Amino acid sequence: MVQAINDALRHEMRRDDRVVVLGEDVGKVGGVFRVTQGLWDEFGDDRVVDTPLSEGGIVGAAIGMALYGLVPVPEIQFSDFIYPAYDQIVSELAKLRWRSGGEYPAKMVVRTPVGGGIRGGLYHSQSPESLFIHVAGLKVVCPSNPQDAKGLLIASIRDPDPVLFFEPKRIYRAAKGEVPEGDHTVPIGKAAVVREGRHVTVLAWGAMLYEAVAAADEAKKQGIECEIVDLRTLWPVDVETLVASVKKTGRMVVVHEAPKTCGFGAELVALVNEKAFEHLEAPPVRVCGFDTPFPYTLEMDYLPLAHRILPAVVATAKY
Amino acid sequence: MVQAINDALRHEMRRDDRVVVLGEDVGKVGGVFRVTQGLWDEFGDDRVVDTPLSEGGIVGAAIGMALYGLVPVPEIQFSDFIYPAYDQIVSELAKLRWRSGGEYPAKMVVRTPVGGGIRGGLYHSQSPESLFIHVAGLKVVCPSNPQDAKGLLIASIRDPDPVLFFEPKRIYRAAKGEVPEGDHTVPIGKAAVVREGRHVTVLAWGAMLYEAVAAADEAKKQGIECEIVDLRTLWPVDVETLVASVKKTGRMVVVHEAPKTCGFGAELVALVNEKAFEHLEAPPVRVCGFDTPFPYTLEMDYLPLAHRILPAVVATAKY
Amino acid sequence: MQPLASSSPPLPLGALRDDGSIDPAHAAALSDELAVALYEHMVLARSLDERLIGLQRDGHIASHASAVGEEAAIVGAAAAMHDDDWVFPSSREFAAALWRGMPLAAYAHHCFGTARDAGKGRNAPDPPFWKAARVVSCSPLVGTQIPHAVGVAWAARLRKADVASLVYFGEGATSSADFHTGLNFAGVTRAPVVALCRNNGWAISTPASRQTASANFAIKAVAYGLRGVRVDGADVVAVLSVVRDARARAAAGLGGTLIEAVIPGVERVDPVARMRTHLEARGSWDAGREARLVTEVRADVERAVAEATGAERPGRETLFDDVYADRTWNLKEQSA
Amino acid sequence: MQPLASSSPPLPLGALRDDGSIDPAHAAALSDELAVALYEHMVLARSLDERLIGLQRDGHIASHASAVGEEAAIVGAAAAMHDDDWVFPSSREFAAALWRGMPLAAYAHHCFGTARDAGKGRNAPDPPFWKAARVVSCSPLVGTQIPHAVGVAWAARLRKADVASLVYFGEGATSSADFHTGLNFAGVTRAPVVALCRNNGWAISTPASRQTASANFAIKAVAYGLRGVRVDGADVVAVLSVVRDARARAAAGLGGTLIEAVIPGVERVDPVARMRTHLEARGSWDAGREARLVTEVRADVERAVAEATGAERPGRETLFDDVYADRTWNLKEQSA
Ligand SMILES: Cc1ncc(C[n+]2csc(CCOP(=O)(O)OP(=O)(O)O)c2C)c(N)n1
Ligand SMILES: Cc1ncc(C[n+]2csc(CCOP(=O)(O)OP(=O)(O)O)c2C)c(N)n1
Ligand SMILES: [Mg+2]
Ligand SMILES: [Mg+2]
Repeated sequence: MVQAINDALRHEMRRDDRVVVLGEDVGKVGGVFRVTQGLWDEFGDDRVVDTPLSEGGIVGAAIGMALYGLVPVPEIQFSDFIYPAYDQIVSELAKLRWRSGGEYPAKMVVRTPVGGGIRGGLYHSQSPESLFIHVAGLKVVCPSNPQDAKGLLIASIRDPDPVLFFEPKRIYRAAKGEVPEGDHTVPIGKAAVVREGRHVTVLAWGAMLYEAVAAADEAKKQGIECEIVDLRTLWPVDVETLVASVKKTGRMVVVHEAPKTCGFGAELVALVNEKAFEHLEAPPVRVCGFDTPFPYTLEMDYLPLAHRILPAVVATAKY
Repeated sequence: MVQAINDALRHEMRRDDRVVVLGEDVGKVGGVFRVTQGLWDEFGDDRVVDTPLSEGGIVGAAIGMALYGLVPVPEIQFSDFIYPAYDQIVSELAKLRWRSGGEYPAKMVVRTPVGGGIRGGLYHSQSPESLFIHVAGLKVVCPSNPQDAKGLLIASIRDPDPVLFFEPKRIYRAAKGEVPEGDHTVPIGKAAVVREGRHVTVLAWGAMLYEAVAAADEAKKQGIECEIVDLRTLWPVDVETLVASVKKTGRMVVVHEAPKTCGFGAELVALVNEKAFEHLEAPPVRVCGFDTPFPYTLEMDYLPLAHRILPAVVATAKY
Repeated sequence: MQPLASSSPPLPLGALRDDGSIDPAHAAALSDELAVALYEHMVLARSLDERLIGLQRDGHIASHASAVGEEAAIVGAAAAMHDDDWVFPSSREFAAALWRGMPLAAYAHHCFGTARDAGKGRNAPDPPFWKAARVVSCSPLVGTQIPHAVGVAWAARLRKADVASLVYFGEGATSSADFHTGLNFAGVTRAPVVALCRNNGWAISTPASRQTASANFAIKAVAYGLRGVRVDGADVVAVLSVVRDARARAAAGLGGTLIEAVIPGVERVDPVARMRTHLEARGSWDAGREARLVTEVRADVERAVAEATGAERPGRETLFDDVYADRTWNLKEQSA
Repeated sequence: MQPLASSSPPLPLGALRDDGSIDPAHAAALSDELAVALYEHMVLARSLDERLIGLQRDGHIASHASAVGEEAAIVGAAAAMHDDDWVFPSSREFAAALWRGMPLAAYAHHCFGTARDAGKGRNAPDPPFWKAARVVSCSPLVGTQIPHAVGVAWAARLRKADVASLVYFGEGATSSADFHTGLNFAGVTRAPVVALCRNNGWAISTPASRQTASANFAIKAVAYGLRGVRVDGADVVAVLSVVRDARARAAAGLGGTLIEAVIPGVERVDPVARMRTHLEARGSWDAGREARLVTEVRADVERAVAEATGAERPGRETLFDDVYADRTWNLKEQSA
């Protein structure tokens, strides 16, 4: 997936010289995960910029660049470090188009690695997506495979609105797959039904998609057919696809790494209530991170892995 | 309500000399809403401190004070200005007890005016509660009347955990009622059933409680009896009371000022699904702020006032 | 406590002398025409300000960030910038927007939040914005606009355009995180930015002495490798001169400047009266012109206020526009 | 570009001379015993560090923030503080915790995240904390601990206790919002804080020259009305002396100090070897003692590592403790 994201950045930077990459250590070394590797060599100091150590400054300055007409793609080194930029993102970036009556949109794509699974502990593992989905004016994307990563990133860069692009770091290298060469976009706002099934809809994204698939494989052995939806875009979520699926199955399980309470899963449950209440044959279930900080040693107990998803799927199917 | 909060602060500051108030303009002038008026005169410069203009600094320094053993009660002048302190609140304050294995808890109460209704526009009207409820380690309180304001604030100051205390500024002066003198606490984590009813449970808090009541009065004329629950503590929410109510009525409407998507209403709907699914006779409905920033001129169109709650209640009751 | 760095003179620079003459070091580029224009604009700003204070007191507008006594700092700086430059106001700089061409009526529509406001009535009054003149939409959040101004200037530098940015803020804003991160980025990128700190001595009720323990505000430039300058903020000619100089240095690639405009307060020095004294000393002004100006300005202000007072409110459906470039499905549902 | 403020000497202060002797200005309070203890502790830190680098490389621990070459700055500063003082580490200061009495094994349990770790295995390695010695639990987030240290010191001052705090951070942290807000609060409150900036020239791959355009890091003190001092960060005696001085001034109500400890890097100057040269010149050290120390330290490190390697993991149910003082209903449900 690292390569696919790198491809997408390079492709867009070649196509459009307004696209600039900035962040901590994104230059010569190519970022701590090497996602921007080689870009500095090709595009130089003016378009691939190592910044001072301030996430607020990175996003704040990028807003200015965007106002001027550039298309900044700032990187936040880990999404756990996005909070110093939270004010600039929610108070400024998200609201600029609206408060200026459409006259001062600030378009950028904030890329940041998300999620657990690399033994990072409290501060290198978080999944803060719902903290941005709640804020009107932002789009939020999270790919689960290299092809989508490339296509969604290119689409995000071309989209007129600010996009938060969460990259599931657990599968940065693990997720493999063919990536189309050259121009390739995946539309923002469209989920993918990665497996059809009759009994339970399972909603997931990013690294947890693979856990959902693993759980579904097990469930299948018990005769339970899961329909797995990879949301891909978290906001605006593809409500049609997910509602259609729940209408078909009557049952839903949503999986995410972030803590359960006020996580995006709650919104998905509420949406399904609003749009498919009569079709629900079982209570929607959330399989999530616990309502605790993210642990170091007990990381694999914390994550909603297949072994936790499976019983939820089975119970929901049998309800 | 301003007076009740002032009472509570004064009471606790007299009782416990570790309690200190700090923030922008909280001293001699007593804050922009005069909530801390007179405290500086009574307790002096060392316990009622005007700080430099930095919310991050206020909370960050207060964390240090709390580590030392004081009980800081920082004020954030408007909750719209809490984002510069977001990193200190979510990354530090909320996680200190946990990450230190219980050895370094940092106890404080962050007070801040919340909500719309004073013609404040985008940046003097927001309701960011769900952005804190999602973060494990914080308690979140929002009173709807002077008596609760006093009792909950005293309880918050004595509670061992960090509390975000949201004060609905629209009713700072409007909300009246007897306030017990002297020591008076209202337990954290307990909702109040402010009106019993058979047909629909209406969940609300803060300033919107009055809108819920007004809508319920109208609904009554149509023969619909609402059970109104004032949550008072948003987190940990009084799940027993609200689930018991929904089990009784089979129907629920939740009202809040914050934008609908990923607001606390979503969590409440999801919780009720988990705990009272079989009792639900109608889809839970959310009557909320829109998924836009908070407007100036159209403020009263934005807020989920009684005229928007009423049709939701009626439709839910008749479902 | 701290000795001053030599780049930051302890006493603010001034240009206007008590007798109305100008220190020759600053006189060079001030034509009669510009001198009169600066004065007229300050009179307009004052008149409008007083009217808005009244409208706010009577509840016709929700709030107003008065700039009485600060007109010289605001107008002088605005006048020093070029047409292609960008201006980032904090809350008190409506006069800068007007100087750059925002019509009076447009500002009135903004204050009243009418349908004809450029911001579609979404913002509480102040600061206004005016796209045609690159006066940017800023929030009332203290300090957040500083990195934006730096980002614009940086982008201009990367694009090799002769464009600078001017950002205004109060001395309270120097305590904000964004002041620090913004100016630190400015130092590192050598972005052509002029950061104008209006030190009026107060942040609401908090005195400058509780805002920071630094010797003054200009000296904070040292922390970012920027130039720091103190100027008399009630002296429009000095501000004009200092900002022009800062802009020229920035454009020449010499980096940004943090300017502390020290505002004595209108009870101590009225910057408008002071400039009138200068115009009189210069022979460009007399009682007749003054009378005409005052009448004209009042009439202009009343016309603008009248226009906005009666104007239509934005329609409810406008709420849902501009959250995104296109309405998302949830906004379509909610707008129904 | 900026001239230096006079409080911040352009060249870092040093105490140890090339011949192993000490500049008499700094020699006064360094007993033989303390000199040896400092050296022994640096040797321990180095040895442990190298072991942890290996453990990290082999995947036994998830990460390790090495302090090789920075021992003098870390240990010297820790040694200058009093027992009642508080210490806030950034990522590289395990040696400060050990100096203050954290047992080696406790640190090993921390790195391995065992059930016997004071943090119950919740944190990735570094920084460790040790409550008994007021070494505080800090996150690896760059800069966030600075206002905490200021808050502790401020509280102590309000309580009229003779307690100061020492906060460590790298030069990269000076760009953070918390550096600014923290030190600005320190200036205003005259909190007795010693802010020790280890300038090792790099923040990951970013050189100090891209971190800021200021002349140096100590000079940033000027922006906060604090004293700024540069010291040779490979000279444990100089660091000790400067931090002691800063602590004394802070305790006397003279306010905080920002100290820039300039780290040349171990390839240029090895602070451990340098101190050994001093001990030898002083006549307090010889080959025999060196050999014994090395053997002893290795054995201690191995014992600690062995103890932690085999230790139990924390039980799953411990996850749900300490989120709050008491488990809330949702945590009770989730722990079931
Ligand atoms: C982040 C933030 N915190 C608090 C406020 C509330 N507030 C509005 S103006 C003000 C004082 C600003 O003082 P200063 O920067 O000196 O500007 P001045 O008003 O003197 O022009 C404060 C605290 C705000 N708008 N934004
Ligand atoms: C807020 C935040 N942003 C980014 C990081 C990632 N990060 C970890 S260490 C580091 C560099 C720190 O440099 P410096 O402050 O000089 O300390 P040093 O590592 O040199 O000791 C960065 C960017 C972080 N931990 N926290
Ligand atoms: Mg001011
Ligand atoms: Mg460094």
